[in-house]
Amino acid sequence: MLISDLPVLQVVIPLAAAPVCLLLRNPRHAWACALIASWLVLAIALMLVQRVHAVGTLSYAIGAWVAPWGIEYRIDMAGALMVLVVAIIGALVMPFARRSIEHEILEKCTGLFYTCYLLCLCGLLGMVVTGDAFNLFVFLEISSLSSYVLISLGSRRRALTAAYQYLIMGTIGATFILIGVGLLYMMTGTLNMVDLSQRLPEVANTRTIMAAFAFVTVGVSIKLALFPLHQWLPNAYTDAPSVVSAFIAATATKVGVYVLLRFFFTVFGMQFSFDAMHVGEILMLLAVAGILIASLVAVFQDNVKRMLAYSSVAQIGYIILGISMASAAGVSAGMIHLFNHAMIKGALFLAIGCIFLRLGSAELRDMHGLARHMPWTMAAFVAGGLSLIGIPLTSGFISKWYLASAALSGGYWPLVVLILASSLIGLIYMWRVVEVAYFHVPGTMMHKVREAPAVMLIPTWLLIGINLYVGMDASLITDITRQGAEILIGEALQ
Amino acid sequence: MEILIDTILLVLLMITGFSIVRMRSLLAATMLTSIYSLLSASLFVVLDAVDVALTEAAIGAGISTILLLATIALTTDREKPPQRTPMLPLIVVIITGMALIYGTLDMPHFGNPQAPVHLHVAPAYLHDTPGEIGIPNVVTSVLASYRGYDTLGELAVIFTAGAGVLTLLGYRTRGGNSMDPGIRKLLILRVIGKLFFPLILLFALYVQFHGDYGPGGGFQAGVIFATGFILYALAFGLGNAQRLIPHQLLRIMVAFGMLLYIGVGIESMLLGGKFLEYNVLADDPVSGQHLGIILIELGVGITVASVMLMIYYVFRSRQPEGDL
Amino acid sequence: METVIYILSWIFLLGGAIFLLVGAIGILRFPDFYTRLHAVSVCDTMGAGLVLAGLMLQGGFSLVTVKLLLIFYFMIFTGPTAVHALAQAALQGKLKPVVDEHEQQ
Amino acid sequence: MFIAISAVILVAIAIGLLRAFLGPTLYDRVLAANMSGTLTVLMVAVLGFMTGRPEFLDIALVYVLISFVSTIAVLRVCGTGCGASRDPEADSGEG
Repeated sequence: MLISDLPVLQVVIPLAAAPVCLLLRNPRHAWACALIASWLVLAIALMLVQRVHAVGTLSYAIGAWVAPWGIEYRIDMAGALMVLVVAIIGALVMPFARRSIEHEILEKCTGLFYTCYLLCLCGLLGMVVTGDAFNLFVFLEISSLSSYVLISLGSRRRALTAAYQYLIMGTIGATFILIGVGLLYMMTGTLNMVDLSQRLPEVANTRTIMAAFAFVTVGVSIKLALFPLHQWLPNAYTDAPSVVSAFIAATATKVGVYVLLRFFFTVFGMQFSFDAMHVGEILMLLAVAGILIASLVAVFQDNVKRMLAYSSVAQIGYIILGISMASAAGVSAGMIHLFNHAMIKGALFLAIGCIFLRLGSAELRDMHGLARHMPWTMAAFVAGGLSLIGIPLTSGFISKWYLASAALSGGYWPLVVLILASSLIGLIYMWRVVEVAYFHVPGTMMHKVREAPAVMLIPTWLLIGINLYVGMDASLITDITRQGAEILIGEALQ
Repeated sequence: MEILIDTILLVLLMITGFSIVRMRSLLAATMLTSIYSLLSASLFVVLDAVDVALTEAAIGAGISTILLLATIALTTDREKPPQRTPMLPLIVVIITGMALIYGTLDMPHFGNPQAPVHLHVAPAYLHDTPGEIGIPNVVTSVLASYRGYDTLGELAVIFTAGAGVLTLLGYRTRGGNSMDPGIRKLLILRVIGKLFFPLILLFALYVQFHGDYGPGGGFQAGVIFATGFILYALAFGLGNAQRLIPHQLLRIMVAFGMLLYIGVGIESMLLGGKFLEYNVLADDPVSGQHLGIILIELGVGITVASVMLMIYYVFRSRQPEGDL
Repeated sequence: METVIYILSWIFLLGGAIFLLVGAIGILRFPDFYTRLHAVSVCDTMGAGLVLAGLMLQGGFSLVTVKLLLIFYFMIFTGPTAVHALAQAALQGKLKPVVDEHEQQ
Repeated sequence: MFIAISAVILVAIAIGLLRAFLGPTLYDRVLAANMSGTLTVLMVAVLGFMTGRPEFLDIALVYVLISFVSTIAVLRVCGTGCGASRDPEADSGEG
């Protein structure tokens, strides 16, 4: 049962753990159940990466019905990397969650919180590993619905509004994706992605397929918060419980990017997406605008979570920038940044979670002199911040380096200037936090503040550790992303 | 001639849609939504999509109307007039509509047998179902077996919705008033309710287990089950309905249905097959398929029914007065 | 015999259709809610009954006829109950019937 | 012939819809919805005969049961409580 069934177990374990969590009356038990499930998921993800590395793309026919008649799970190197990202964040967030959730959420909701968390995890993993366009939509729905609930559990009432906003935008996005998939089915008679890619070229010139492409692109772009469609993101990240901010910021948008990659390269093919539909130019324009504008907006935020949220919009811009170059180097750079940014943002939001536990606020004005009372947390925050800016020896530097070199080799030298400039802006907004926390005199309320508990610091530092490790030895991750990008582009060239 | 009926129905649908948008009274809009689903269900009937029509009838006209009403009862039935003219949404809607129309321009004509949909996967389903699955209703064989994993996903969506509503609204236990005075007056309703309650449940069982042969299956049956219990709650009061099916039991059943479905998948893996490969469940593949489909449909039915009823309980338990 | 049944079924169906139409016109033209209730009753009883009876004759002795009978059976219970509950709710909701002015005096 | 019957039913549904749009009270709309439900049941039954697929009657059966429950739900959930006794003009919907 074991080795060959890994792809499906990956998704089924959290899916099965969710109803079990619902049955457990004691919140501690529910937490334990979620913890075990997410660690199992991480173990499976590691095995999957190893297996994909060894034998190449894995395919799993669910119900033993061969694709395109049945649903296929398909994991190549890019998919394995995404699974790893989601699994790492999921596994590290859970030990962190118990204290943080006890602090931020009503006790009667705690058990249900873990149910929704597991469903969200399951949905995100399902979106990554599936090789079927409609199945992707189904898991998108699971992950979206559960993330609306997770966000709305934030301690302030505003969380409800934020979740509602996200719900409206997310539903529009999901509907667009569904319409797109429906149109694709209409013209090809199949839902399997590989099968679609083989049957699409025949009908690629029809207006129906163009409409389908537009719907899918816009729908996924809402999900991944591409620049003008990002309005839901800042509120959602700010008002959600800390754990949820960390989990969703690090995974949901990244999975969105991955889905976009899948559609552009695997389903529609590079030729159609970039040459016929000129999506590369549009994406590049939006990415540049997003990087600049969102970074600038981030500078003026007084709530650290909101600041990080705007920075996320900018960072998504970087990832999209890499993809929009439509070259192996560009896509690979985009994926490196995807991995790195997931780790960085996860770490930063977890650090903010520690601060929120002790301060009950994420406002800049409450953080005066915080570094003296929470040295480890602030150190983690600074390390994450340095990585976000892209200082050498951090993972952020690696991704910007690859991005810049991809831009240079593609002949887009102004983009290099843009990357440098926006890094400087990043420095400004990170510095605002550092200044307040390290160089300001602590307020009177500060005396009571203690360092965050070890269960919360260790996951944070583990993520920081991954960042620093990648910063020093990036060969593993660049290896994986290069393979992933080559498979994507290779599939597109066929 | 069927084209004519299609067209008339579509026009009626469009008019209904527009007037729903125009309505300021949310109750009136809800009534029109119910009519809208009735019309679209008739359209599905004309188009020969019987399973879809049954689902639309059970869900659109039944449970979603009831849940909308329960929401209105908790909030308000007047839509607030918008502060400013909603230009941006209007533009988005217009662009979307234009894109949709643009997309239809190159579509194969309605009913064209050469359309790609009819040439690739679908013929194989039609051809292989008798031999591989052995049930007459191909829709069920696709939903429950060929693409059974999607159905599991959809069930998980419903499960998520239930868990979400429970998380957000929470369940309030009510004082033990057996029957409020409002109900005592409705003698006729109670008599009819008593008469119909078992009939609806019986019919739900029929839909549940007849899904292999005709339109129906777990989703529709689950919704009809829930509707039956809601009728009971309407006629005899929420307190009595909760005595019949306590909230705790519902919670267990919600989880049980999901676990049953996943369990069938795991079991087939343990027996050496793939996830949800029903062939290995019995000695010969076809009866294995039969067994698998019946079990997973049961799981679907249980979870859907209990999620719907749970959502209804949660909504109604927040009602301030005793008038339930 | 077959022809008789056939013709009879069409008479029923047509009769039902006429009653449905009459009921529909009634719900549009009658002046207030309470009078419109009557129009709906025409649809629910005679209209539906005749159409279903016509269909039953078409179906002959089969499961179809049983189902039609079931539908008819449900309708004659649900229709009046719904209308009754509606009327009662309207009365409780203080909806005044439109009354002729002569009688008011 | 079935066509003629279903055409008549469609016309009746259209008239019912008109009443549902016009209101003026909630009860009128519920009444119209209820009547449309009945008519749809008949329509589905007739269509089943027209296309020679009598299993359509299952759907008609679902309709009868479901639309009854939802009519009752309107009256029990919202009937006397919210907005029912409102001024006819205010409830006309064309706001």
